[in-house]
Amino acid sequence: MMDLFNILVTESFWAASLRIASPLIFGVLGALICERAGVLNLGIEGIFVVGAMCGWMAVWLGAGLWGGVLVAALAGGLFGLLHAFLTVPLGLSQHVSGLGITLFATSVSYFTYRTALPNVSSPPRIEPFQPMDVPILSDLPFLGPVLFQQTALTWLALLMVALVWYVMDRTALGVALKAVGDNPDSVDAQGLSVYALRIWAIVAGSAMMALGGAFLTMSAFDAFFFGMVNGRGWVCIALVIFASWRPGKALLGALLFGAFDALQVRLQTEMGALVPGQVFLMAPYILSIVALVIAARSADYPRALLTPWFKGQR
Amino acid sequence: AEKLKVAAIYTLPVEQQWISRIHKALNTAAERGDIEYSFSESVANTDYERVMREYAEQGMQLIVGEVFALERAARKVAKDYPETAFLMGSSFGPVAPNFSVFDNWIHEPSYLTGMVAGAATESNLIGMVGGYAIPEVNRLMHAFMDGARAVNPEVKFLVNFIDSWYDPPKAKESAFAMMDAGADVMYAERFGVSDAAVERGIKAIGNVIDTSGDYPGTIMASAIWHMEATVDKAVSQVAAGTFEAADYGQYSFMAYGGGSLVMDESLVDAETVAAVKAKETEILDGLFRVNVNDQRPVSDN
Amino acid sequence: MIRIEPRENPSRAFALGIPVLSALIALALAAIPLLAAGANPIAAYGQMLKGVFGSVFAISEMLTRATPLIFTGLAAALAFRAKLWNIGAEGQLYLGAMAAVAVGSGLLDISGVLLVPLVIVMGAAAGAAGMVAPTYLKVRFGADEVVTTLLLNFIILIFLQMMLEGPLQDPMSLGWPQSAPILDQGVLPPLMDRMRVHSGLIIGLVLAAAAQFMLVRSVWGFKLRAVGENAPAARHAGINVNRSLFGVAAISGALAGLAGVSEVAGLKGYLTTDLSPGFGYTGIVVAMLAGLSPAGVVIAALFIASVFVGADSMSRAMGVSSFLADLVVSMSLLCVLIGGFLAKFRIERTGRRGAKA
Amino acid sequence: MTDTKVLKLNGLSKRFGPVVANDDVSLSLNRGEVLALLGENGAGKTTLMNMLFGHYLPDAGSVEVADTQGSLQALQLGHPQAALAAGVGMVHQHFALAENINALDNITLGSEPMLSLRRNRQAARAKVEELMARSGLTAPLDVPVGRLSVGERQRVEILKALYRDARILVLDEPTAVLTPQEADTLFASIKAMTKDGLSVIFISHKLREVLAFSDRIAVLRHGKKVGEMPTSDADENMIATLMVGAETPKVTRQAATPGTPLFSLKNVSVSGRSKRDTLNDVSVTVHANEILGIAGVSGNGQTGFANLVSGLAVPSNGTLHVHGEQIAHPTPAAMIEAGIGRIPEDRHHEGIVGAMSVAENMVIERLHDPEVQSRGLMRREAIQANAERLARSYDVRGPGTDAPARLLSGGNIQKLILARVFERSPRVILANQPTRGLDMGAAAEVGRRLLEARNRGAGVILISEDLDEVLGLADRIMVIRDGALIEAPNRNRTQVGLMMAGEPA
Ligand SMILES: Nc1ncnc2c1ncn2[C@@H]1O[C@H](COP(=O)(O)OP(=O)(O)OP(=O)(O)O)[C@@H](O)[C@H]1O
Ligand SMILES: Nc1ncnc2c1ncn2[C@@H]1O[C@H](COP(=O)(O)OP(=O)(O)OP(=O)(O)O)[C@@H](O)[C@H]1O
Ligand SMILES: [Mg+2]
Ligand SMILES: [Mg+2]
Repeated sequence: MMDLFNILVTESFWAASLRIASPLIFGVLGALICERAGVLNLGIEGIFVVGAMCGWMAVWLGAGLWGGVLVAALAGGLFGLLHAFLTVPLGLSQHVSGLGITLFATSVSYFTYRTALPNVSSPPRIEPFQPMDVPILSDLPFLGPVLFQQTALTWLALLMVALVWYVMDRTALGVALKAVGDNPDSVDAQGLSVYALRIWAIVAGSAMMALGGAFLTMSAFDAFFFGMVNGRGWVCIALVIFASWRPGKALLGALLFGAFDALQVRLQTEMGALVPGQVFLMAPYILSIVALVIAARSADYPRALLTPWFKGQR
Repeated sequence: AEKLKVAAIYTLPVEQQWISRIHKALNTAAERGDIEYSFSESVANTDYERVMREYAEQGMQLIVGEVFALERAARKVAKDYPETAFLMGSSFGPVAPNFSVFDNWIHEPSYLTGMVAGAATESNLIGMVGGYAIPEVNRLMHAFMDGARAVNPEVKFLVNFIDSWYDPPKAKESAFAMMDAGADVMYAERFGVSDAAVERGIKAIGNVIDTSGDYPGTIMASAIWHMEATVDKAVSQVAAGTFEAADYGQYSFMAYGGGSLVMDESLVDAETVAAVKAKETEILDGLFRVNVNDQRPVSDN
Repeated sequence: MIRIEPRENPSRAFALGIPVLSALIALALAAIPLLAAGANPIAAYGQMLKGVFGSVFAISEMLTRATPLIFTGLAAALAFRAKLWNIGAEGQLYLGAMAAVAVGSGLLDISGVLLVPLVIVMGAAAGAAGMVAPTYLKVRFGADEVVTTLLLNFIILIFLQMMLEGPLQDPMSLGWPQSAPILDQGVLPPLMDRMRVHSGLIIGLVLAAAAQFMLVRSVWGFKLRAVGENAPAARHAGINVNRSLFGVAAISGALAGLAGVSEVAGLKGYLTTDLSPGFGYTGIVVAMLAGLSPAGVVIAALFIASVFVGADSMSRAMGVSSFLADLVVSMSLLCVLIGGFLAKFRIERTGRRGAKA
Repeated sequence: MTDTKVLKLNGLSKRFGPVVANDDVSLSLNRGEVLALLGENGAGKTTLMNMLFGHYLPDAGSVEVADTQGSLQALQLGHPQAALAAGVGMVHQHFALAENINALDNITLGSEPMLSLRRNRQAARAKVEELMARSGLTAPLDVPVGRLSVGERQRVEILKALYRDARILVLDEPTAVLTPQEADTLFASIKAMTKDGLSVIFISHKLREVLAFSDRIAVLRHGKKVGEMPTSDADENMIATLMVGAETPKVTRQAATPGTPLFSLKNVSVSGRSKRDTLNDVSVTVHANEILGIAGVSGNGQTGFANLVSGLAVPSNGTLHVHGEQIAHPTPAAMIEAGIGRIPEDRHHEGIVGAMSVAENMVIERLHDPEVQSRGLMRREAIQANAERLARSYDVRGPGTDAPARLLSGGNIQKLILARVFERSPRVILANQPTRGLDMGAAAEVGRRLLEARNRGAGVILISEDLDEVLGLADRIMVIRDGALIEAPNRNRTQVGLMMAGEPA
């Protein structure tokens, strides 16, 4: 118990939590945007891969770090557009389309990577985002190391939380997005296009998801590996429900998951001899389910989630 | 002479450290003009048997791969294609007439890198991040730990497995956690660990591949696996028509050039360098045998 | 502006022709990655056909690949019919496999007549438990089953690793995380000499037929459909919605568990952590392609298996990256989805302003 | 009244597959006029208005709308945006409100620039408040719409249209869910606004309000316009005849003597999640040969009461007896078993499984009946025969008994449910808003069936917001308010209406 306490008060633990949470923040915000508009995007896992691969490849080809971020977002948006096309005007099953996009995006990324680099035995590396050492702030006790030694992409993630919150809560666009996910007819009757709103929401959300992937290859690491997304996208799908589709809670959920994960590593190292290591690996997932069970009753779903809408039909 | 047709079947992408060594040896042979090389990577175990049969049907003369998860099935296939030579990473023995086995027996250089690490640690705490706790990994970790304890009886270890072959960000986080707990030398079994070491400015020990070029000033020593000895031996035997079922494991030993130690002598103190070299000679001369222990290693506390 | 109108009387040939056509279009699209990798597409298609139908071996391999997909496809199809979104077939598959090796690999040394059914029943029961638990969380707490079943996949996989390093580990495995093999008398017998296709396929086909019959003809199927299509109305009409949900959850989980049994007792013999290359997830795709019809699941599973086995074999013959196989499968899936849509609806272009007279 | 035209529909036609919903319909509207659009269920009223508003694209025809100067301009079809810009506002038959955002946001939705980062909420609020003051239609602006009552939602819908400066307001069955008083207030407000030049088309099945509030009447039948006249020239009979092409028989209730108690509640409370499904200490007895009418403003506990009788809600205290036997654990199955037939309020969501066939929906409440199943298998021939028979005797019309039930029109769905319920000769019948949204013919049919059941000895509980319906059918009237049931002292329309609104009788 003393150990646990010691871990929880260290700065490096919280810095690690935020670092681990960063890609999840992008992912859960992306999922949030799509689902607020009424469309489940199970393509997220594949879109993470695309973001990781394209962002990294762009930097490797000389596009520069921010160029890579942009390329990742565009690539994610492109796959989002495909999902949007299948699920919005065509109204196909969102589950299947999403899983199809995941398979498609993953295999396109892998195939492209291998075709471009047929004979590497160790993946080429790029110069990734470095922790930003903000002169005075970084030296603040506690907060300094936790917040001010993160990379620019972590800051972008936090900025995105604020931005998504602002758009959802304070702008006409946000209101329309929420409305289209609750009752598309309400939007249609006010002369707005249900299709356009949903399509753009999915594109934007997918671009956001791709940034989560890009974080992995451009900030958390400096090269692309097969399989490195490792289920992070799926975790976001769980977190968005935990977050009741609210950006602030999404941040909280991602941080909690990050903290569980950071804790898990530390506990496994310390107590690995007493308990099988897997117990700790499971912990973040089990705790997510527990959190969901606690939060479930209060979660109010976007009512139109999973339901396609066609103009002029009832 | 006619080029030998060789196929390899990997269950993971060729970037995976272990596989990359086989891939490299085969590519070298292909470049030399000895063989015509094709491969399938990321083959699911479910599909592995089919791929073996397909290659055998295509008339491949030598098939290389790893059959740890399908030892029996693979031997069945070999029996069905007696004309084809099989050289497979395996925990079990060879089967006559055509099924040979190998494994990455680089516990010897691992022991030596352990000596380097044991001498280098000031906190007497060494961190080790692994993928899965499989014998191939456990064995090297134990050899490393034995080496470190041999030079530093005080040393303790933190051990962590991330249950993934490919999650460098996760491996990196594990490494950070160990450094937070006081580890000042890292055993880098996975990609990601050395990166964490670089960021915190501490030293690391490499495994299987030589990454010192990627992390100059960080990697003190690495235990390197060379598949060339194994592959070349098998290729020449198939070409000569003398291929037999045999355990090629020994070709990964240092004595055959299958395992070696690389050391960045600028990072290691002279006394240790000397001790390590002496031990290396002992091993090469057959005077010292490194213990083999396949159990899952755990942290000391 | 476009409008989407249901087709009034799609002809049978049309309804069958469109999916076939879309599969062909998907294959045509596969030329893009082939050309990018510098391979000749025409030769590739030949190799692909050969890889699936070129020999008895090829066909038997395709059937082997299709077998688990029939089980997981049925698992998804039945649950989805009740609008119970079971995304956890992957985890349930492993639960079934774990139970199968737990009882089948030496715990009980009994004759095959008893052992085979026991392995099957235990595997099914374990899979069922894996779906009943999240269903309970849904019914009792309102916890969304998409999320819980998805997360359970991770948990079960980690649990599996733990079991294979612990109680289920084969003492003879030299430390490898794998189970002891199923006893010889517990193995599902192969269907053909020297081929891998095994009697799990027969079980799958029988269950598909049974599921189809039950869904269409039985009171159970009636209730299931009613609950899925409109749960409030079903409840109002006196149908015990929760009981129906638990029932279908158990059956769905059991089917996924049987996929694990079939793989481990029919094919591999023992259990490792990579028994399934995502059969659980592919099962969802199979089920949806089949329009959630059990009979259709069989066809869709054969289709997906053919495309994969064909493309995989082709990638080897053409010397292009083996990731091509998944790429071709995913493209076929997307094209067939769109094709299925076009078979049911037509898209009309309408004038941007005003109406046509 | 001026005679300047503000709207002309010219020869609009629309087909849905084989159904001709509108066939060459022309219509015009004058400034400041209230036009009532009448017709049976499915006559094409909503479709016509949806074409005007741009939801549907006509197959043929055109629309002209007067601009602010008063000259008629062709309207771009198929674009609600264009209709809104031209000053056409529409209040839909089914609410088109997003429940997760508040009324103010619902009202301003689509009127602000989408990509702007700032919103002028003060100005919007001021304008809405001014509109509320002027029209007398008020609603809370800051709570999510999901928490508003139906009446409030209806007013939000109208405010939405007015906010867009609608000069032409289309109201599709705006009073279907309102109490008579609410309806009267609504029409009074609308009438007042026509003085300022607002022109109105409204659709209704309630002839009383049509005759009271409209200036002119247009009647559709099978998609064609079959008549048009000033309201002053019309009377109920004549309109009804125009609508159905024949005279509809009137339903008349003859007095009957109540028999033995069939259903009783003693001090029953139900704790629900909202006011709608909460009951406080309710005691009531329904006898054989009796129709008990429960009047009340929607949201006062009707849902709780209906859930209780349907077996969906469990009483937190009190006892429930059916035919003298106590039912300790009410479930829908137990209630069906006890002989209670239920006609649910929401026929689409609780009454039928739309994706299943008409025949299947007809047996869904008796799956254990050996006539329907044997040894766990459905008896298809018997089910089919049953469906044919019921469809004939209850006049369920539609694409056939094999077709999915969702394809039936609302009226026919209701007939399907009636068939299913009455077929079992239930001892007690719960009819919750049984004629909501039905045309006169269909509504009369429901009334006739309920009376018939009562005459054969059943006890009927009729829950309705339509006071006229309650007055016309019920032998005894109670009013539900705040989850409590109060006996009405007499059958005076005004007095019962006041009781519903919460004023002392
Ligand atoms: N979206 C649609 N798809 C198919 N058919 C439709 C659609 N909308 C309307 N219809 C058809 O058009 C006919 C007219 O329907 P409409 O809703 O206009 O009737 P209505 O006069 O408004 O009836 P009610 O009084 O019940 O509201 C219906 O009988 C129906 O067959
Ligand atoms: N999604 C649909 N697809 C095809 N036809 C439909 C669809 N929805 C409705 N219809 C057709 O519309 C007709 C009328 O539908 P609608 O629901 O408007 O009936 P209604 O008489 O207006 O009932 P309500 O009282 O609910 O308004 C039905 O005959 C039905 O065939
Ligand atoms: Mg209608
Ligand atoms: Mg209507």
